[in-house]
Amino acid sequence: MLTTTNLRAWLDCLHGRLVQEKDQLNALDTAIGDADHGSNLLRGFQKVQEKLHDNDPPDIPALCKLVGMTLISTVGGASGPLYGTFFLEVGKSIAAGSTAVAPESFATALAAGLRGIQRLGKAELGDKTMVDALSPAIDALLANQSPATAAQAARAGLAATIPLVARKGRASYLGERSRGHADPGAASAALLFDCLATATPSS
Amino acid sequence: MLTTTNLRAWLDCLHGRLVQEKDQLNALDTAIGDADHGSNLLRGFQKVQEKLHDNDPPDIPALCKLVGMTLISTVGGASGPLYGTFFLEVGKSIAAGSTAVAPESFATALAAGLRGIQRLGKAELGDKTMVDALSPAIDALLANQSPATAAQAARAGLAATIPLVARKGRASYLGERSRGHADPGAASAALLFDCLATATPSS
Amino acid sequence: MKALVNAPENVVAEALEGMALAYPELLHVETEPRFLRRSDAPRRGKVALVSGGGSGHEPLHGGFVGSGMLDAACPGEVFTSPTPDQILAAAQAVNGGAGVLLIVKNYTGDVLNFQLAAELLAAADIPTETVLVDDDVAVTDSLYTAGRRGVGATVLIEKICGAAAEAGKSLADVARIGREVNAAARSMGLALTPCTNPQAGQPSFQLGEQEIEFGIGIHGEPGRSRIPLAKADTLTEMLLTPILADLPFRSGDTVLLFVDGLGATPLLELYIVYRAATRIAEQHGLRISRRLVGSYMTSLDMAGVAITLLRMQEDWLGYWDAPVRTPALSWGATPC
Amino acid sequence: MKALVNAPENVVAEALEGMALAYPELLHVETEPRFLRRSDAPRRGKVALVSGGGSGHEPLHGGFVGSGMLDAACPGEVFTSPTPDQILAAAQAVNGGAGVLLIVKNYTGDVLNFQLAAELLAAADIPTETVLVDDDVAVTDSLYTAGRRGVGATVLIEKICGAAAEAGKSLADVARIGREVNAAARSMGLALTPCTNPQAGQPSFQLGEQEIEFGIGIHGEPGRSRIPLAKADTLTEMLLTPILADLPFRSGDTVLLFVDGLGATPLLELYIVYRAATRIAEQHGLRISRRLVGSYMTSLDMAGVAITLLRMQEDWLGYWDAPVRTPALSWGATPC
Ligand SMILES: Nc1ncnc2c1ncn2[C@@H]1O[C@H](COP(=O)(O)OP(=O)(O)O)[C@@H](O)[C@H]1O
Ligand SMILES: Nc1ncnc2c1ncn2[C@@H]1O[C@H](COP(=O)(O)OP(=O)(O)O)[C@@H](O)[C@H]1O
Ligand SMILES: [Mg+2]
Ligand SMILES: [Mg+2]
Ligand SMILES: [Mg+2]
Ligand SMILES: [Mg+2]
Repeated sequence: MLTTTNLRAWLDCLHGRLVQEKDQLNALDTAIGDADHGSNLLRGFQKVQEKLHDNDPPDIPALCKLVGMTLISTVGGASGPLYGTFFLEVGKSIAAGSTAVAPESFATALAAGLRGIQRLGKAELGDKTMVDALSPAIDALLANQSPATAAQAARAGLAATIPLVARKGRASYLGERSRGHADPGAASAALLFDCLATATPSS
Repeated sequence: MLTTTNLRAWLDCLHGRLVQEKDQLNALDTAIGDADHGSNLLRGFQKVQEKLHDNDPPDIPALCKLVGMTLISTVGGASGPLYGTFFLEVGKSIAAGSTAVAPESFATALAAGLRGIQRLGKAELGDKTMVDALSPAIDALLANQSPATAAQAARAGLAATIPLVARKGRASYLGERSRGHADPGAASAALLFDCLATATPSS
Repeated sequence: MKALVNAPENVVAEALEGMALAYPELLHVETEPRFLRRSDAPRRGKVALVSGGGSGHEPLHGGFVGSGMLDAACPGEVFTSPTPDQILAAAQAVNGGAGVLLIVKNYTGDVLNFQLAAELLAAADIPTETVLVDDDVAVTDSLYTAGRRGVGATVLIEKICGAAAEAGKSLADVARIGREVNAAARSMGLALTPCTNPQAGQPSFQLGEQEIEFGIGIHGEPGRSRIPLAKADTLTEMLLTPILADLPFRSGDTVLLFVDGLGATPLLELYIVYRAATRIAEQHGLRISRRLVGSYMTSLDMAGVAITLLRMQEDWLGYWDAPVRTPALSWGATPC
Repeated sequence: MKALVNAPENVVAEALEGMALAYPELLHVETEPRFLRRSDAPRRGKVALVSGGGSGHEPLHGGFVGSGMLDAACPGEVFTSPTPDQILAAAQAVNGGAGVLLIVKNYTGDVLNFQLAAELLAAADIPTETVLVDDDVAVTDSLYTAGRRGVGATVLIEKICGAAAEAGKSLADVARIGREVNAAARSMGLALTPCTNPQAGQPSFQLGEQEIEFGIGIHGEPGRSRIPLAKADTLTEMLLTPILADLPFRSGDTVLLFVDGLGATPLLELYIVYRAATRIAEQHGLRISRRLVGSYMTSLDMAGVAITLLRMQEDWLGYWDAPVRTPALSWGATPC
């Protein structure tokens, strides 16, 4: 079972990793974008921490909604609405009042989150976006694999973005010149699953 | 005797040397000024060449006037009016109609030119300006020494500007920081006497 | 990275405070959420114009807030689009009952955030239209990409739509004019130097002493290609060639020529490029009836230039000439 | 050195051609000798304002030619003062019978060339007055030096004297006002980067990543000292301290605060400096009643900032607010 406490640990981990890896994400975004992806996400998840300091959402859907709304209203850029929508949709897929969910339900909820991202951003697998890391990781969870395995799948997805030509987002302006660089959004998505593995009980 | 032909040779030499040493004069002016002294003088003496291609001043005063007027109307900066006035005053000191002058009269005329520079620019010896090279060179000629000796005196005057703090012109803004650099105007004045030595018969 | 800043994370907040102090009569700066608005907004019965985008492009957009142009601007962090709540709050604050036009540059971040804001505005029953700006011919337009970027045309659309709104045009009309201007405008830019986002602290790319980035955007992203430095006339021609090829500019067309500095470009150089551009335009039989030369849509400290050519329509001339009073564009009856 | 130029020796000529093409209604460019003039000059009975100086400081001075400001400007080569024949021809072309005011920045080259021109004007029986601008507190003023440089106050004098002339003041009065404004203004600047005179092709000095030149002029000459980079607030205070110390600014004084970019400074940074400057000025009890923020007197591609503080007099407020229509400054009844 995944509890509200696990999810808060997930968010704590993510915040910590973003503090550490902000510059690295910015550097990835410098190569094929505008050098702000790390700063954007840190600003958002920092605000999430502040909100959670003052608020104690009663259940998982409320927690996810708080995260989603906070990201949308503080991140900006492409990643703000995308990750924000992700958390909003995850929250909507979990029954109101739940303070714990089974891993399978959580995997289903994450899949709904990914659909939200794709509805909004119209990216397909292989377009060199966060979708390329999120999608294989969520597939792993849907196939009942462990969060650690999902995290590995996300890393593999991230690595697979390197040879691709970007077709969505700012990197797409570079055309062929976007080849040879990892996608920053895929890198932050990999962090998301690293932290999910850290924060959830190894079943 | 110094003839109109000698003076034209003087101007030809000066033009040639400025073509070669423009960048060097600009570099001196970069250190303690605004990097244009070489370009300024070359623009002026280039124009003098063009004017002399189309005009043949009948005598030395007319030649000097043409040079002075041309420098004033094409050089700009501090050096344009100063060198321009120099040539105007030299011309005024030589009797109309002269196509040759004795070395002593020419020295006296150059001294009048220097007085013109000092009247306009108010620089004294030791202020780290062109005066520091012009003055000892003209003194040498007044003392009946050869143009080659005068050129050496100008070079010595130029070298003597290096340790000085500038008190006139743009370099004076630097205060103590102007020490340790040769004055660009003194460097161009040294060229003037190098060429005088080249262009006049060694008596 | 050398810049006149205090803490990188406070750059936008402090600059906005500075703007509020510098233009007390013209505009107000709101901080929670962050937007700038005309001091006399809302204007009853006038369509309200709201734009916004990442900061670092000054004077765009905040410098175009004022009578005859934008009613509000929403600045995001440096090179980061604003958030929906900023846009919502700005639109609500300046809506004068005639609806709100959102002017959005075509970058995924801007598009998504303005889209979410538009949904919130619809939920709040505020009539809203969006003009999407995508004039940059450096980018291949395709169904399978993010499409062309919005660049210089943005300034022209904000001026022309601003005047149309001031003249009492309806929301539908102002939006239509904005889309027509966008469709008639093409742009292309190049960079001599990278820029440095103060939050990243590193130049956005490295360029040799004889290299330039060609087909550059306005966020420090590398351009389409790296080419050797060339004479201003040659580079101007290289910028104008794809622009002229992309839209059927025809001999006899009346155009507005906009030469834009990217932030660190001396005005002296912009005039040299402007001169070259007029010659090329005239060789193509174009009649330059209006012009804009200066640094209006910048990329922080990037040196470089972008050219926008707008095929003018008769009624746009009047909108262009109409009075405007903003920090960055200001004139009475005719522009100077 | 990377710049958008063709041949270094043609920079000024081509930029002037560009300006003429960009502002056909506002100004004319004459080439032999070289000067810019208001297209409607000479104005009968109005004192004519003529200024000039080296090029590379754009928009100064050519960008201030137009109604309400200069009647003519004489651009020299880059960083080289114009020649007397340019100044003479310009003054003769715009003299409307009420005499000519020469506005001269205190640099030896400018002083000497304008002085020779003034002698020629006197010989031509044109009543002439000269205002010498020397507001730069970075330079020690002494009988034994060239004295203080003319910097930011130049722009303010050109605007205020321009309005006074437009209001029909006599030559003596306009000159007096100009001298009073100069006496009430103090400036100081710093550079984050050198600039490159296209004719020299090399940066004017070398600066490390954490160094700045303090007390800089506008010709790329090194400043008074080299100091470590610091926060914008600290640097602003370092600029304002000698300014405030030099003139007896008193609590309650009404001032105009001018924050000037040196050519490559992002507007974002200028607003941050403006914010810091207002705080310091207010701590000293000064009331900022007018302001100017932007790049108005530049040094080619130099990054940096200069601050000018002018202790305002009651009647100067009206002259400052008076309509102006030039390429670089343009407003109707009140500035924006
Ligand atoms: N249409 C899209 N669909 C999914 N992800 C996208 C899309 N566009 C961009 N992204 C992701 O967003 C990342 C960039 O985020 P960020 O740098 O924060 O925003 P911006 O590009 O606006 O600066 C990209 O690396 C990519 O993974
Ligand atoms: N008041 C003065 N009297 C004599 N010479 C001067 C004076 N001011 C400047 N100079 C000379 O002029 C030289 C600079 O000339 P130049 O670079 O052409 O003019 P600018 O300083 O206007 O750029 C200086 O090196 C100095 O020798
Ligand atoms: Mg980014
Ligand atoms: Mg010089
Ligand atoms: Mg961004
Ligand atoms: Mg000079």
